[in-house]
Amino acid sequence: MKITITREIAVSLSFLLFGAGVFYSIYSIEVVEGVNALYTQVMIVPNFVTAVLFDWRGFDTLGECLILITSVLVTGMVFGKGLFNWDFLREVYREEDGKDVDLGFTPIIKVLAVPMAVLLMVLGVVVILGGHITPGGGFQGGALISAAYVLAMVAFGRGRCPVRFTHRFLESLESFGALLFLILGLIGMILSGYYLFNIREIYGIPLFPSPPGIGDVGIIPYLNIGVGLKVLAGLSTITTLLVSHRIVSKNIGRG
Amino acid sequence: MDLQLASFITAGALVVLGLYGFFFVDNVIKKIIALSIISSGVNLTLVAMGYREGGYVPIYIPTVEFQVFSKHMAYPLPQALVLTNIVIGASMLAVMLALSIVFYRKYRTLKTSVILKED
Amino acid sequence: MDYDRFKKEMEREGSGDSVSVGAGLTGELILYSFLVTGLFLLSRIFGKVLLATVGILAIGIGLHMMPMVFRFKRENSNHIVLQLFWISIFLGAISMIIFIAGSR
Amino acid sequence: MNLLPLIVVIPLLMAIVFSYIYRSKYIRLLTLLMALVLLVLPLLGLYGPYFFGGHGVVYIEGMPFVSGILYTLNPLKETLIFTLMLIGVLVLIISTREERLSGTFTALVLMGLASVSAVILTEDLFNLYVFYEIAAITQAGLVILAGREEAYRSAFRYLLVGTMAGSILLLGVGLLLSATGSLNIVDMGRYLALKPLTPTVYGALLMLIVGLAYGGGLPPFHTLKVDLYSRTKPFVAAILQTYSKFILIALMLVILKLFGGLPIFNTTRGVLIALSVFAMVFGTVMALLQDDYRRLLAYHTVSQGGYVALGLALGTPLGIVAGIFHGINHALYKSALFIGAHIVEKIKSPYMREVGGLLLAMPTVTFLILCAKLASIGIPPFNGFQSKLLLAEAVMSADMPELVILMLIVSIGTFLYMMKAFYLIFLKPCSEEQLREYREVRISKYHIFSLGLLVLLCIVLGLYPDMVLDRLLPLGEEIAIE
Repeated sequence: MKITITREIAVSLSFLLFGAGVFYSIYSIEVVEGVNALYTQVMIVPNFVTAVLFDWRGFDTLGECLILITSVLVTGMVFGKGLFNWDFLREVYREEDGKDVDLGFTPIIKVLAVPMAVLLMVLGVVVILGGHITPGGGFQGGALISAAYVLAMVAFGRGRCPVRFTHRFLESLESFGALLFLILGLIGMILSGYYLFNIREIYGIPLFPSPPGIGDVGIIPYLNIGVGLKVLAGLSTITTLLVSHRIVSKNIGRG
Repeated sequence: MDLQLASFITAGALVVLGLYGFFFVDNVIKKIIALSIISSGVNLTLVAMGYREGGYVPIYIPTVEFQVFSKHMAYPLPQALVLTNIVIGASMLAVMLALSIVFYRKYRTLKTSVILKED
Repeated sequence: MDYDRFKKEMEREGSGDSVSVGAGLTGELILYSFLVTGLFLLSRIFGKVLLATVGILAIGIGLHMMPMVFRFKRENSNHIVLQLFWISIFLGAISMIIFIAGSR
Repeated sequence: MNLLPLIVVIPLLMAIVFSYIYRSKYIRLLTLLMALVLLVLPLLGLYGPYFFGGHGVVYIEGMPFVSGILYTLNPLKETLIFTLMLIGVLVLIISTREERLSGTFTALVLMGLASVSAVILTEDLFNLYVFYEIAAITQAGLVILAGREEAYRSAFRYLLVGTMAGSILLLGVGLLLSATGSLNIVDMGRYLALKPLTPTVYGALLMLIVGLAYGGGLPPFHTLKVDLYSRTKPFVAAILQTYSKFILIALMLVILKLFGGLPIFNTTRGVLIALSVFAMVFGTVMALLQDDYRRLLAYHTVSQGGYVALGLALGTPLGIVAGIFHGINHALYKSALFIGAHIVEKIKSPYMREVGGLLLAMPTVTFLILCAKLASIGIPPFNGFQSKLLLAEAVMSADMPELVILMLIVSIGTFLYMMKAFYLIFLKPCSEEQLREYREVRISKYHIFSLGLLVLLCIVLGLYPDMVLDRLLPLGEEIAIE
């Protein structure tokens, strides 16, 4: 495909115009406080971002959980999960014998990777569980844990990885995380009539044991745990899919 | 210079640079990187919107009085939006990377004009 | 625009029977009438002599470029370079229109 | 209790379950059961607003703001969701006759249904963006399911451009958030009408138009959409085109609500009308040149999308109603046509020259497809006629008679290529041998049932258009621009 010089000029001009438009409109932003005034004055949990994320805009967070699930599903499908037709994939993965190339890294990295991975995982759990009090939350913690898993996998290769999650286990974990979120929303609906209602207490018993003086936490920690499980499983599954041939061979019915 | 204005300028520059990379670079991986740069620019725009002069991090610590805190805290809403958008960006990225792996195995090249040719 | 030349072009594309040629000719006519009607509309809304002149020029160029359908088909291909080209032109055009209209 | 969110939540829940058990033996049975459940969903909600998490309206400095996420249900949205779910049900039913059906297909269809109904229902711009992205990724996934190289390629194209357009859309949402301090569409519209416009708002408008053109398949993004529709299995294309039509309608309504009363709207209207006219003409001209039946239908979808967008872009009450009505009609007859194309592809091939004489092999299906074709052209007893007439009226009353002429010309083009396809596939004489070959292929009852139901709906809506129009008209007057 040859592009003539006239076209080059036209495309550059229009890019300049659009770029200038984008830049100008971002440059001239003047922030209006609006509904932010409410979000800064009402305290639900000490971490205000978490409060916006799970209380006021909980449904957005649900949508974003679902997009990760869809993405994992579609990534799996790109590598042959449940397709109508496998001709193209069989053609592409023709010469493969279905084995992963697991070289691993030098001993220095291997020695360092394990304690680092363990530390990261512990930190991730802390970040998830304290997401409503301290900086952090489900995404950040989940991303940390899956980073630990990826680190171990990269250092040792997929076969000899000390941290072993099977594919099926990750899938279950992910579905469980998202289902937890959806069902907590449904419980809120049954109790109050509003989907994803932040139930503070049932019969006077607070839902999550928390130290006094940090407000009514409600279901936010559970939502955090659900999101954390889903993110850790989702990101790990995606990485596994991207590095592994064996899953493809299994999917397309070979080995 | 005002910190917020500087952030907006950086964000605008990131978006425009990303658009340049997306339209003019003929390499799938570089195009995907450009897309993620656009996404970062958008995220930076959002975060910079929540900026307040001399503000606090939006996590309440009882050592400050709540009235003072709430008057000076950075706006939490844009930050929440950014968290959501990061995951959306990551999901799109994952699918596109998977597709480019498959096409690389088929064509042994990353040129967009070869992979996504007319058919 | 004579039928024979059109048929020859169609045959080169691999579909030269009478049904396809008829369809192709209709496409050509639709494109041309789109040009004409669009110019009518624009000149009525903006009401400028200049625009009318430019419009007649455009129709003339269109007549000269006939058959337009084949060029049109090439531009509508799904080659990524062409797609990105037209998307970029689209972005530039609407940003120009909106920002110019906004600055008035 | 108002069960409105269940319209979105139940498909999402079941999508997760289906993607988990995708290799189960009972997938076909479960899919059929799920289809039945889907039919009930549109009846669950009550009219009026629904506040998520119980966060209602708050007053800040005397201005009302919705603090959480707001869904509203009104007769218009209910009709749209009912159509969407109906087509989803039919597609799910047909899919059970496919070999190698797995839970991934059902999961993706459900995810798409949920996300598009969320896009229709929501009054919150960021929530709309999130579900818009889910819809984009779902559509790419549904195309990948076909598993051929072209399918992979068109999904890749769609995602590459889609990520760009999605980011641009989000930037627009962010700019509007900064300019108005809210994410609720009604609040934003109110604020924008009060304050003078800044370059930020113009930028936001520009970016929303980009998002609209991508989501709805207007030029220059139409080539991407055409690839999507023509590279997948035709019955999947039926649900794909419904998704993009309804996203188009939803985003158009958002633009009307946000910018309708502003001085900039005149220019916006010009841009949108130009885009929709381009879609109409480009779709028709390209469809005339196609040999592949699926591609022909795909381009037809683009040109009818232009009609829908034209009606909505006018901004008059009649225009909005006509546009939405045409969108609903289009979803119905176009799904019928795609299902017909699926049957044709199953019997012989999607290339029109290789088929011929199918009339003798399956007269019923031929008759039904002919009806759907007539509806798509706009012949009186069918619904296409009613909505096209209404559109022409709306365009006339908006003082643009040239566009009516153009619409007529485009309709003639539509007639020509639809009849060309009908002749080549069904009427062209064929050999005895070929006929025997056709007769060997069994057409499932499910296919004929879905086709028949859709055609029946087309006739009913054509005879009694007031059934839908009565529900749309009050809303049209509410949204319309002076």
